[in-house]
Amino acid sequence: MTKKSPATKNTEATARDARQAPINAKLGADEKIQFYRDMVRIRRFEERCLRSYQQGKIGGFLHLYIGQESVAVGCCSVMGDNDHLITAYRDHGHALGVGMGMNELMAENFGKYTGCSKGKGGSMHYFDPSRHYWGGHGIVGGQVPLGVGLAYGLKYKGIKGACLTFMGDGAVNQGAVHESYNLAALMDLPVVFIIENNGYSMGTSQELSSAGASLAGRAEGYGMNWAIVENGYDVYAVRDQVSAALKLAHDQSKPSVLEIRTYRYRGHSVADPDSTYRDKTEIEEYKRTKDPIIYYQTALLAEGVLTEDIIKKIDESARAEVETSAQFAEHSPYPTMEDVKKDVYWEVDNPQDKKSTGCLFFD
Amino acid sequence: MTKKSPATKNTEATARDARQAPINAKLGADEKIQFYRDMVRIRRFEERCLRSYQQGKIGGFLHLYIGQESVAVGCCSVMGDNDHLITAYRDHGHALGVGMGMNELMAENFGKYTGCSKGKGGSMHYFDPSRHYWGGHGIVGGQVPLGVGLAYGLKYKGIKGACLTFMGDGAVNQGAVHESYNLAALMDLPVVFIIENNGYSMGTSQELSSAGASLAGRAEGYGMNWAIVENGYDVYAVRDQVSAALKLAHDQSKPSVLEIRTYRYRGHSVADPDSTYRDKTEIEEYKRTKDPIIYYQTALLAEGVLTEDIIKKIDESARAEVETSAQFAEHSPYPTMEDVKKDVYWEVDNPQDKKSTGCLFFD
Amino acid sequence: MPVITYREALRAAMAEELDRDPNVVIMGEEVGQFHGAYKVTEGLLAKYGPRRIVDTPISEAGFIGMGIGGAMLGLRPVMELMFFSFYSVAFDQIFNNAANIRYMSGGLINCPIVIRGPANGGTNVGATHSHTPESIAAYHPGIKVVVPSTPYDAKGLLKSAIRDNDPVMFMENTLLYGESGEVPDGEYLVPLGSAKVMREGGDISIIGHGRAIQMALKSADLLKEKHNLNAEIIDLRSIRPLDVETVLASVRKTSRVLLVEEAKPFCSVSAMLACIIQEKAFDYLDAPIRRVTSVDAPAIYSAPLEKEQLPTPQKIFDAALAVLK
Amino acid sequence: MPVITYREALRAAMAEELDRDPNVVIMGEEVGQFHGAYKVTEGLLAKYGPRRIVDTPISEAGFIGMGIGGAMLGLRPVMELMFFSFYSVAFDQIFNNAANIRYMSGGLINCPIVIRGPANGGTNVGATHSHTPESIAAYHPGIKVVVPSTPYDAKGLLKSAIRDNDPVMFMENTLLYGESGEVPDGEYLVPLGSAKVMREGGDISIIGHGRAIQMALKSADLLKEKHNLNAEIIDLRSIRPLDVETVLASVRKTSRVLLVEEAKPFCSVSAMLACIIQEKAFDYLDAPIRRVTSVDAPAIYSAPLEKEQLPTPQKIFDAALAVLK
Ligand SMILES: Cc1ncc(C[n+]2csc(CCOP(=O)(O)OP(=O)(O)O)c2C)c(N)n1
Ligand SMILES: Cc1ncc(C[n+]2csc(CCOP(=O)(O)OP(=O)(O)O)c2C)c(N)n1
Ligand SMILES: [Mg+2]
Ligand SMILES: [Mg+2]
Repeated sequence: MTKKSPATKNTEATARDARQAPINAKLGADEKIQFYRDMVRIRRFEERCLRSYQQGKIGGFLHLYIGQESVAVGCCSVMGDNDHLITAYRDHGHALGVGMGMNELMAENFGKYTGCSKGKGGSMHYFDPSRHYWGGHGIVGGQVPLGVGLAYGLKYKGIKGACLTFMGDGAVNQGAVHESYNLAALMDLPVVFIIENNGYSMGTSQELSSAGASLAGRAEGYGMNWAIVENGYDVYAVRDQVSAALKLAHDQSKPSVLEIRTYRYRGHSVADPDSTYRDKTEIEEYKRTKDPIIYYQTALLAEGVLTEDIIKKIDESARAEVETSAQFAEHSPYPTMEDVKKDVYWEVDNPQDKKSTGCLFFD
Repeated sequence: MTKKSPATKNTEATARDARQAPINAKLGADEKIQFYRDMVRIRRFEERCLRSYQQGKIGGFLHLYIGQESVAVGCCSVMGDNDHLITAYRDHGHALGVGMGMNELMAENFGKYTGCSKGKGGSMHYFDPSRHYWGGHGIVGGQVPLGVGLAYGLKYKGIKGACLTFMGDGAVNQGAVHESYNLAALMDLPVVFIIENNGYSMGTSQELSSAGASLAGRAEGYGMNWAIVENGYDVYAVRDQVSAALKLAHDQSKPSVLEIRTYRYRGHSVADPDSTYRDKTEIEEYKRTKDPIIYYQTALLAEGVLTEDIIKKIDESARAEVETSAQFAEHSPYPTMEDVKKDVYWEVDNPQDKKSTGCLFFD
Repeated sequence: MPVITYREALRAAMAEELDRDPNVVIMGEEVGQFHGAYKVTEGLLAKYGPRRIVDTPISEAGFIGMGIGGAMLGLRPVMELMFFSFYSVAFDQIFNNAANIRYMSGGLINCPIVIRGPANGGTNVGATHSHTPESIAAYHPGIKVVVPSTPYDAKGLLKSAIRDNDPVMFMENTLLYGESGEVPDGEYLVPLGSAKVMREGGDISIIGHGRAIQMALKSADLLKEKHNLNAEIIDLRSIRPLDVETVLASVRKTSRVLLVEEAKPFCSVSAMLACIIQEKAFDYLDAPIRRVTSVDAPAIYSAPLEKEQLPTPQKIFDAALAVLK
Repeated sequence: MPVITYREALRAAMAEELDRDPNVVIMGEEVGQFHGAYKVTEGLLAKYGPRRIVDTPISEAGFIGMGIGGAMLGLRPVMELMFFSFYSVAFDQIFNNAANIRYMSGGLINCPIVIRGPANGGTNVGATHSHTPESIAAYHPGIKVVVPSTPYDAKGLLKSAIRDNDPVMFMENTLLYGESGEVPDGEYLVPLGSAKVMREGGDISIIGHGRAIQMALKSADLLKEKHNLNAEIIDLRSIRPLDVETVLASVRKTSRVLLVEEAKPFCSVSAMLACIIQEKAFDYLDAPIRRVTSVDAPAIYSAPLEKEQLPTPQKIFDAALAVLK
């Protein structure tokens, strides 16, 4: 019996300066600033959500994305017209990344009828199929087969697109993920599995939840390509690797696994204590050296793309946008009791096309 | 993004003559003959089951093990006093391997009260905890977490034993298997996952069901040791590798995955047609060159351990034993309607220790 | 009218819908090359090719979830569970994703998927393979549950299910696959949610679904023969939507009710029916509603016992007499 | 008597049983280092160490199955599902393995496992996290289902469940974790299968379980206050075994029945109770049995609506009056 050497990580691509990668080299200043703006918007949105939560305007779970902004923005920025996205419950960043509006997102968190899901899904369950955004899913790992299905659907319909299927570092240990890997590899489906490895699943570190040398490396057991983006705080690096994975999906209809190393600053959800499993200094150190916004800001300042003035304007406008969304949410109506029974069955919502008879609801 | 080279198979151990392996070198003639006898007994038992099925004495599913005898016998022969075993529905070989009697097995298949499970489990659900035999399980992959739990229990109790946890080549794609791998590796549990790779899951070949270079190789993603027994028809080879895996479990409390290449001669279950997915010549070729009984017989004849006379006697006595078991089953009583509601709750079966009140059964 | 088997009726429904709608795909373990474990999909691969008829590995959570994802994008996957019992490993995908995706998205998404397969006991395969989870599936708002008991209904209901824009659990019966019945050649649909009066009668309403209805019809013969009693037999055909009106109309007529089904008794469909009937037709009832279900234990393997564990014509006959006493 | 919370009562039960029996282990996601998502297991890791208090990865099928395997070998695992809703991914392990292993082995094996966690709505976490699957669990013979509604019962029932030799689903409620009540210091057990008359009354029986009982008690106050009506409130405490006798005794006394529960209405526990009551106490009933359940839709996220989707004292009050009309 042989013990194979631990899977070696692929650092080749990430080692070179991602800014020089073709996908980034061709960027104009406006686009670069847009990525910066998008990250700032996510950050400010999240901070405002936290405040609303503390004010009792938002309840239940609130899983903040602060610290991970470069991942969502980097990934979404390379999505083409036919690409799709699905993720877990830490879904605010991706929603803003695909262009959903803050109003509908904040209103959703408030449980208002003007929310993207009419206040029925909440923070964990954002949806916007028109933007190819398929949720927002609360059951850990449960969205992954759906992502494979979206990729399947694209391929079936002959559309040259792919589905970015996000999961956390804790999610990789769910059975559904393994089944999805095998299906995608077996059927050559255009899916990019993206593991947002922020080091922890709730209070459990990666090493306490996952055996093996790396999370992405498990792809090898299915003959899938894989890579690790060590510096997931660098939006350029994320773009570089994700676009390569998308190309593989588009051109060869091949799935792959991308592990993006990142970090969350807040507790698992805002109500969680954050003291049992990591040191405050760990957080401070990350913030200081790898904060995705500061890192990118510094880079863009050096590139001469950003100026202090633009930075200030972006921040101000993000704050204003966020504030508007909170007002919008605040002044929006709740769903009504009649709404509770809507959106359960398509048929009931579309009585003109109703085919079935009999009783669909009970009491 | 790097595509890693396909996992290389470990053929080192299997390449050398397994007969010389310490575990085999020390065997006496009696023991060697016993393995032969056990394989023959399984074969004859299975053939008799088939006949009983055709006579309408056995119904439902009957998954024959013919062709795979070297696996169960090889594995069971190296189990120590504290080792345990759990398998799927193709479970006759393992049951005989751990020493369960033909009478109780045949009676179980007939649905008789004298069966090992009182006629309640049937062919797929044999049990004998006294022999550390934990089933016989019908849901593909479902037994694998239980095997991990048995290993966990052994470790918890400080018993130096392991659990051989069998599954088929189709089962590896179930989520429960992946979760089990991770748990076992993470917690250093003494379990040996044994994939009996007979090339097909029902009518689906390995290549149509499983992505990746090898089934066992997936273990690597969890940092587990693994190996492939290419010549699973050779009981010596099976013993050699399984005992190494057991040693790892016993001495270091480490799990491992062993893929044993084998072949089934009959359809998936006896009622299945066997014509849509493989060629008769494939079966004939295997029988001719790799039949585990003939292969071992030839080896033992060459070793001078077996003689034609002994072979004949073994066969006769196996046939007699099988016949007796069929008679036993035939003349045993069925369970009664009262039995239907027994063995549902421990408490109901042990009224002297019953603690709960209220109604447990309904109508 | 042509006489075909329940199996052929299902196959014809799939073939017609495959012809009609390019978004229909058939998916599951062994549905293609192997022709289906119970041969329901036999010949479809040859006719429609591997793009439409898709063999999957043994990964129910994975491939059912994949079907749901495809359905979200507009496909109409018809997923075979080799045994409906195997829903146990895909439970989360079915009852969190398929059932809730429309609701949680505020109506932005719908999920036109059919999950079909045999859900019955009586085939000597033991507890793990003999689940009858109509009640469990129908518990979940967002899900529809259909149980055909004749070839005619099998075809008409499956076609309706495939065209339905909501997720439909379509529960068949291995013991009915070989049963024959009249099925018209041309296209027809049986709407979900309409029960069928299989036999009219004024003395007692015997209501149920699935193969238990075949048992009930036999017991009705016995009741007529031995006691000149006329039982009205109602096949629900669909559990959700449920044809409460047809049920209540019969109850108002007969005032005596016996419910039959193959499932276990606790919180089963017949329990729900009893609850509805006593609430909506309280004043019409002349006697307690009784039930014949499976004997409350995991499905036993032993063939003769398993037969007795399930509803039988004799048990239904006896229970009917008890209701009428 | 000391007053402690429901959460503390659960913790005390576990601690006492950990002390008493070396085969008891606590297992689940975040139960150790993180002190449990809802802090039920807080402090246990420090006291009992990682051999007895085991953190698991997010692999419910895997670790629940592991617990079942351990139980087969004689351990008494107490498994936490962070939300009981996550049973959906472990469904097969629970309802095929834990439920059936004794039966399929002809009684050779038993499975003394407890699976516990909160099973309730009302916490603003949406449909996927708000399942109340008492009926689904209890449908399965081989399984026991317990639902404590007070700190006293939480402790006494959990201790009984841990000592029970059969698999017990122990369904808690996050909204009750912080509720306080009197709990004696010393050891006591509440047997599974005994309902509790929470309040005596002769006008109507209001029967249910879980947090709905707290709502019912409030509605009883209203009934008394506004109409001088005396409702008898019965907390089932245990769904399987079910204390049918206590239920029927109350029904025979009041002749009017209202059933309450947090689950959805279709094939739920109250449906089963209605079925049993109409059968066994038909002649005592003066009016149809009615129910108050959750509104029949997936759990809505929006907080004010979710509150109204669940049973409320007002709804129970109104329904009681309807029964009494
Ligand atoms: C099946 C299931 N089990 C457990 C949970 C509870 N839970 C929610 S998030 C989470 C941690 C997931 O961590 P990870 O995948 O790393 O994602 P992150 O929160 O770090 O983004 C857990 C245990 C759940 N929602 N679903
Ligand atoms: C969850 C589940 N899905 C499907 C089946 C039906 N089924 C039984 S055996 C089998 C093939 C398994 O093949 P493999 O694991 O290779 O074992 P083998 O039969 O070759 O021993 C299938 C699909 C099942 N029993 N359980
Ligand atoms: Mg994480
Ligand atoms: Mg196989």
